Amino acid sequence: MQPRLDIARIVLYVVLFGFAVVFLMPVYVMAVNSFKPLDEIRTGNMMSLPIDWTIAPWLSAWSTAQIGVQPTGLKPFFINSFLLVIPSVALSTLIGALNGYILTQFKFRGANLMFAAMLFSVFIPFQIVLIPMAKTLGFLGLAGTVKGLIFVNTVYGIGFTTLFFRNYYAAFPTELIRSARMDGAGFFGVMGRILLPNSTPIIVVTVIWQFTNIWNEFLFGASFSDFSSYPLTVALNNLVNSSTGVKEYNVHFAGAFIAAIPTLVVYLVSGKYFVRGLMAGSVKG
Amino acid sequence: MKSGYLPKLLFSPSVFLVLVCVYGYIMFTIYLSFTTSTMLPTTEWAGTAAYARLLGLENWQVSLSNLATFASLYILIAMAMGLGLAILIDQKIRSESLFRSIFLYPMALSFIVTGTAWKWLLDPGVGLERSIHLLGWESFSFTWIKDSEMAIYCVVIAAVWQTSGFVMAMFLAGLRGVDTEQVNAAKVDGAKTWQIYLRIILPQLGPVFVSAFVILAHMAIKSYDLVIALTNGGPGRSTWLPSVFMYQYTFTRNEMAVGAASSVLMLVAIGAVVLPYLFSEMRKVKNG
Amino acid sequence: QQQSVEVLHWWTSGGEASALNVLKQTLEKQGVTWNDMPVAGGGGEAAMTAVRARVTAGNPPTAVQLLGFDVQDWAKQGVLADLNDLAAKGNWDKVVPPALQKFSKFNGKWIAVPVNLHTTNWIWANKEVLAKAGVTSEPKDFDEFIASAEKVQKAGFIAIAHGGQPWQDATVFDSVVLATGGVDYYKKAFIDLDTKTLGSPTTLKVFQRMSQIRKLVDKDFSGRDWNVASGLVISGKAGFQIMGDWAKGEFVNAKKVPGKDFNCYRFPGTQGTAAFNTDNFAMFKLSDPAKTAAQMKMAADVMDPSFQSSFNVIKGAAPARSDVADAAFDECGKKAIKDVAEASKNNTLVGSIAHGHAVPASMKSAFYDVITRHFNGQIDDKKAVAELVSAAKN
Amino acid sequence: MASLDLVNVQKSFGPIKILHDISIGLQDGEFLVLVGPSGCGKSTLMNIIAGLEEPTAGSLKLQGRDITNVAPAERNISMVFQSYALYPNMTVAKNIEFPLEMRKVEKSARAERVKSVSKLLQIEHLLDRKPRQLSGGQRQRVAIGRALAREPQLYLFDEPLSNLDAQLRVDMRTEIKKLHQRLKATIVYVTHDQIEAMTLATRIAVMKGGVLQQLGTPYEVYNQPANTFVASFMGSPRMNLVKARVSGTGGALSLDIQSGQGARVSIALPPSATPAGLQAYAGQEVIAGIRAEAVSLARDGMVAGPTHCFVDARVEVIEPTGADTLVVLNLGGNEFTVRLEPDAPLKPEQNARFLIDLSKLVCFDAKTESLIA
Amino acid sequence: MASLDLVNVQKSFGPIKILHDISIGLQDGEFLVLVGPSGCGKSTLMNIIAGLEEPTAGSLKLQGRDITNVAPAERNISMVFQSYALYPNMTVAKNIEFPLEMRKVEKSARAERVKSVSKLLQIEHLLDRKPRQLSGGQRQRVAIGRALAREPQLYLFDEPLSNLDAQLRVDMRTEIKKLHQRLKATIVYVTHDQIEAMTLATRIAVMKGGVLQQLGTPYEVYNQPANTFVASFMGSPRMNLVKARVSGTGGALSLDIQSGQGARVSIALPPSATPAGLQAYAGQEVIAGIRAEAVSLARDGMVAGPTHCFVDARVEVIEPTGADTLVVLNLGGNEFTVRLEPDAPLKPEQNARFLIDLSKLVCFDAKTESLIA
Ligand SMILES: Nc1ncnc2c1ncn2[C@@H]1O[C@H](COP(=O)(O)OP(=O)(O)OP(=O)(O)O)[C@@H](O)[C@H]1O
Ligand SMILES: Nc1ncnc2c1ncn2[C@@H]1O[C@H](COP(=O)(O)OP(=O)(O)OP(=O)(O)O)[C@@H](O)[C@H]1O
Ligand SMILES: [Mg+2]
Ligand SMILES: [Mg+2]
Repeated sequence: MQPRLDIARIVLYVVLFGFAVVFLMPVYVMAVNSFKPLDEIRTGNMMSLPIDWTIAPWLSAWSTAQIGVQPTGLKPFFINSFLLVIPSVALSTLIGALNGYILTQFKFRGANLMFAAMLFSVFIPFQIVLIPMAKTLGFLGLAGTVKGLIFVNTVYGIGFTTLFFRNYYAAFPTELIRSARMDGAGFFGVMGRILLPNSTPIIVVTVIWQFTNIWNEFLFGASFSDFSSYPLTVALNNLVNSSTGVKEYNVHFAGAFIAAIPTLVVYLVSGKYFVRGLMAGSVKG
Repeated sequence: MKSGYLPKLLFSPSVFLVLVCVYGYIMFTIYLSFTTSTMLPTTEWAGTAAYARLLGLENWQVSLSNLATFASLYILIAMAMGLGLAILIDQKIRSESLFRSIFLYPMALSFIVTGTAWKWLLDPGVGLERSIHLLGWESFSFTWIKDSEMAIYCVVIAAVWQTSGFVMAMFLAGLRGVDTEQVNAAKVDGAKTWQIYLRIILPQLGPVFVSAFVILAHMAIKSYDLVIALTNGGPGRSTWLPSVFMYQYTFTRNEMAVGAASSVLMLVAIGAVVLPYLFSEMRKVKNG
Repeated sequence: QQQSVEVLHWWTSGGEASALNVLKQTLEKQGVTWNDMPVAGGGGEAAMTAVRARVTAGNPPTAVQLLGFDVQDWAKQGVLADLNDLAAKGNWDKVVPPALQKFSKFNGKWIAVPVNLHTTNWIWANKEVLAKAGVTSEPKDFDEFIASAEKVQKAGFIAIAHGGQPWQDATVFDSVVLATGGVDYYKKAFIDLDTKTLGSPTTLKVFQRMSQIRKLVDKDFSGRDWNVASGLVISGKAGFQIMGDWAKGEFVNAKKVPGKDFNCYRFPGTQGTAAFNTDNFAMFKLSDPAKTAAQMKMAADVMDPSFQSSFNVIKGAAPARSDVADAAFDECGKKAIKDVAEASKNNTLVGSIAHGHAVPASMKSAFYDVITRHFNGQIDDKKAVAELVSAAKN
Repeated sequence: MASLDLVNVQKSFGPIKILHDISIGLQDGEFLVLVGPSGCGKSTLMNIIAGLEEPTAGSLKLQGRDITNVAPAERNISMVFQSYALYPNMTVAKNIEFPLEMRKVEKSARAERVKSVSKLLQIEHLLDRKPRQLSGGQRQRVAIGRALAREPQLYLFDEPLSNLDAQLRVDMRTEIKKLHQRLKATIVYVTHDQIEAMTLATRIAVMKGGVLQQLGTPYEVYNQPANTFVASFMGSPRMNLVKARVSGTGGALSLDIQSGQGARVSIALPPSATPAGLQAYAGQEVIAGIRAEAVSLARDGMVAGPTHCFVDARVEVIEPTGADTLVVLNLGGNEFTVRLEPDAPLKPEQNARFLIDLSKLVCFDAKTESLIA
Repeated sequence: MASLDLVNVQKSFGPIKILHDISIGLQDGEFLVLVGPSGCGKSTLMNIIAGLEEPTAGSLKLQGRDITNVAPAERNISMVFQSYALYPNMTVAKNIEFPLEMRKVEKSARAERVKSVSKLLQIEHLLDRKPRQLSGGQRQRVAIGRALAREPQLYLFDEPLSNLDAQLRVDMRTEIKKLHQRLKATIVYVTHDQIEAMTLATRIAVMKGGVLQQLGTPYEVYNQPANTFVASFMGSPRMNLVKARVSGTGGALSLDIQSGQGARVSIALPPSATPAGLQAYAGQEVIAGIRAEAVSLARDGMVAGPTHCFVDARVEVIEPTGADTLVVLNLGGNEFTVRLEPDAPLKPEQNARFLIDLSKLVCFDAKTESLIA
């Protein structure tokens, strides 16, 4: 039903619009300043539009800004981040879905306790695992490799992904699963054909969460990788956080945008999978 | 359903990893907190010295009381905002995806950089206050970030800005999982839109509330980048949080034992606050 | 086997990196590959975390940029290499100022190589602003400085551009301590941590002076980055900034010429003394002999005078060796080299409190706590003294 | 209670037209039963009346007020959903109470009402359960209870008794009938149960493929079906429809039933049982319809009355249903189902003589398939 | 196909006992219809057979193999769920194909099967839709289609036709019957429809409150109900049960029907229609049961046969259902429903004479309510 436009809806739009403006404010600041020459930032108003538009900061952030000794820009680090993020997100999401399925559909002793343990694990501060994890990675021979980073990010993602899926599946209509089991679907049949295809919203949420977190993860990236496998955040951090040198804010902002592009794309693309009325009509009662 | 060995088998790697990489390491940290470790872990036993030192540190007390303020406000506001936005977005609005993306995008940006933008925005000399002055409202004053009493609220604002979009996404996913037929029934039963949400939809979102709470609580406890980028703990020490404390003492001040002790105390505190709540919620999920 | 070094550092801004690139090229000419491992963030906080992870994993980098006491701390862990053979060959004990050696040697062994020598007791002044405010001459002592600053303030400018971050507060503190108590007091109180000296009226005076400076700072100082503060001076909004010699980069970058657009001078009352900080490349113990060989080449190259010169011209600091010609340096650089040489000779070259060259990191941070809280008006002068004393006792 | 008018209501889902120009006018207090094959659009029509779907065209009036654009909550309608649509988070009691609470009925009055409704529906012992813990029939009763809790202007019931056992179904049917009489409620009711339709309705609307076929009293629909669809849809077993040729003229027509291969059967129509319109069809083909119960087994020595006639037919299949026996005959090559007493002395493959009550005969145009009256 | 044995199956949900000691043995190729009031445990029993719920006690055997602990997927059983349980993410075609795919049936064979099943169920035009785009009856047919796609050892149908219209229902019933005959499939079927139960079953199991009341052929259950519950549950309208006192001795017993206030009615029982066990009840009270169709309107000049008797009664309510007319009589103060021809010449409040077929009479112990045979 296409709702008509009445007072209530006008208010609705005004409120949404207001929030949107507030939400966009910081990014507005970043955007306008990323198009200003450095002098203009130094002397001008940070909220005003550039007088002298330039895309030089963007070009610089992309390909010539100083990340290490070489002026490489952020470009080379994209690949690393993708190599890291895609497997980590896929793995942790899959494990989360699996755990959620097991925890909701199979009752065995200690299951709830284990779930609580996983849940609680999301609260541990990462700095406390840093040293022992470094030892572990060294022991496994994964220190300084992308594989090692994938391992770490997956392990510490399990808590969240399990939480998301378990809570989603807790409300899943049992009849569907029963029916599938009758139809001969085994453990993986039920999961792959019934649960996962009906989990789109929670998969979207989980992927957004994991993607963002791992993409933006810095501590592990800086500690457990070497230059050839540096993820993008470490590069961005190097670009932005140089200690005693000149701060090129315009380049920093442009770099931040560039670094955020994949995440933003994920949001935009995944957004449309929030479909309404997923279950309508599948079961009675 | 009865479980064969397959589910257990598939579940066990996760259990193993969590037990080792979380609880094993927590044990290690507990052990560290009783040693004289400074720069790297040592095995020299020091009893409760680290705890004694920790409890005497004013920085720690400041951090704790800041956390109490920050976490409670942040969780409450972000939850309310997330839910509110999700409900607004759920009204079959035009350009839903645009609004959704606008509310969600702050998650995409790392605080390493957005911190600078926020710092400028909140800075009275260059940001919001000045812009509003330029617009003619001279008496407008917004100097929280420079005020050691109020700076913590700036951290709350920035944190809410960053995560409420994600909370919105979680609620939206939940809202859209509810069977439309039930909503139809409620409409016929005479429920107004807000009543449908309050009585039919939200009660079915119990698990989403748990997820959102865990997410927010975890963010509150782990917020580090945010504070560092926004205020770097200042003015003075007025926006220190335990995460800053732990990091500082463990890695910058080379007092690893104290850092470990603070982690242990934090974990105990989190356990005391979160676990009973989680268990009660989980029971609800199971029975309700 | 290809020789290679892996260098962990946080010099990722344009100037710093191109300075370091000199070293890279030098090494590559000798057939040594350079594996970069930059980790920026704060004063190397993230980098320190990364080093810990690397060392724990049993995979330390060849060389790590370290500051002040961190070198000593790492040396205590027994993970650093012995450079004494090289040092003997290069005569390092002679050419490196003793104050610096204290940080590059442990138990009589060279374990790290100093790259530069920054000093912190500088004032940067916008000539035009000062002229407008009627300040014509360089202030000779603290009170004169305050008077000049007040003039600037009266003229409608920000007197002192400052960024309210703990390390910046402490940087100002360095200068004020030197100006107020002199080198002996500085050493006794802040290096030897003599509690009697720390609790003396001189310290109270230091804090009173800090309060005076606090009044000359604009109200929005808190949280501001140091280079934004520099920007205020550069753009003519403020008269002075108290900051280490790396600030010069900002001025030069904004096409300002030393002596013409801006002035650099020692903090009034500290001429002849200098609070320094120095970056070292600490050399870690490696198991692979090929790597060790490359490591030695790198250490030798760092200590090479021509490298020291070309690096520090770009970096804006003085060379860590006292025998490097100042021909390539600009006016401020020349002054720095001269001042450092003089101070070193007079034994008035002291480690900076603010930059961890006076006391180890944990104590430094405790000092920060007091200085910052005082500067933000959370404790008064007297309380600050008392807290400083109690911090030193722990 | 209220009158309800549907005016040219249409509904399409995308390109598919589900409802074509439905116009129905209901008086205050009428009980309309909607019947039609599965998927013909009954639930869609109910949804439109409830305001849950917007009609693609047309309008609705409740008690004279145009409600086409009124929100469901403001229509004052109760509805039982085919899919129940119980609130999973609420107990049975809460489910029933919910519509009252929404209308701000006082607490004690609500409790009262829940009690009486649940007693009526025999679900008192389930009040504290969640829907998930109920059997199919129990869920359905809760859904009914939720609708009955209020006293709205209009009740909509979408197959409310489909999952109940026969006894309960009769009980519930009676309760709904009583409710209707007591409250003088206007009710729209979808069912697939013929008996429900016949006993409850003041009028029946027969639909097919989104088109209204007939709107009339149960008697009209059963005895004067507007077309062959209605004729065969209403009644079980379905009405026997056979092609026949009208012969004779003037007062005395007769029907010759076409024989595929079987013997040709001719039935003389008594003038009193001949529809006036049939005269025009003399010499043409029509479709003759005779209900299974209009045929009985002729006993020895019986004499045909003025509106009866005898036919001989061969027994093909015998199906005892307990209360009667359904017998499929071969009548002039056509299958012909008749309903006889349970102990009718017949065997498959035997020939027998049957008595047809011609007053129950209806004829349809062979092309348009509409009733010849 | 396979035999199925339930041995002392019990089920409790928490403290509530839902099934009490159910034992049923089915031969290969039997068609068992489960009937019973809503909530009596039929679906629960089906779930246990399917392996979706674990019995609290007891065991199950399929073709002699103990399957109590076998996973549903390995039982080789197909099931139609009362609540449909269609997969919302799959189209109709995919829903039907799913069980085949799970059993690794070849692609072309699957397509074949989907085609034939959907043709059978008249849902060919819906194959590309998602469940949410279907009407109630269409969903139900898809659910049936999914079960029919395979040819398992056992089919379970839980009220599969409840949302279909009468015609379709008859069609589907016939299809299921054919299927049963063709495949010699063993089937367990839950229904509330008496006709379905009577026409489909080889045996009927009547349950009440989780207890099995009778297991027998449709004829037995209808004509020799094990107790008053079965008697009144099966058949619509329900069997008339009246308290009566047995009088007389030896070969000639008679029943005196208690009169509340009405006239006392005495019915002499012919020896051929007297259950042997009734002798023992002489002088005691029993419950007499007579079906509505065992009574007919006496015509003038009729003479009672050897197993018939006449009674006089007052007409209270007349309810025409189209095919017949149900008439409620006052017989000796008891309500008594009889089924007459549609045009029975009766009016409410009149007195009339009726003929009872005593060969259909059954008697129950007044206390235990079980059949006296
Ligand atoms: N999870 C449960 N917890 C408690 N009671 C339950 C649960 N599931 C079912 N019941 C109860 O068990 C009884 C039997 O349920 P079942 O679904 O087997 O009935 P049924 O015979 O199929 O009824 P219907 O004909 O109405 O579908 C019902 O009274 C029901 O309320
Ligand atoms: N969302 C939809 N999109 C497309 N077609 C739909 C949709 N909803 C319903 N239909 C179709 O509209 C037709 C009418 O559906 P409706 O539910 O009104 O049937 P019904 O008469 O209630 O049938 P039943 O007796 O089986 O419940 C059906 O053919 C159905 O497939
Ligand atoms: Mg329908
Ligand atoms: Mg059931």
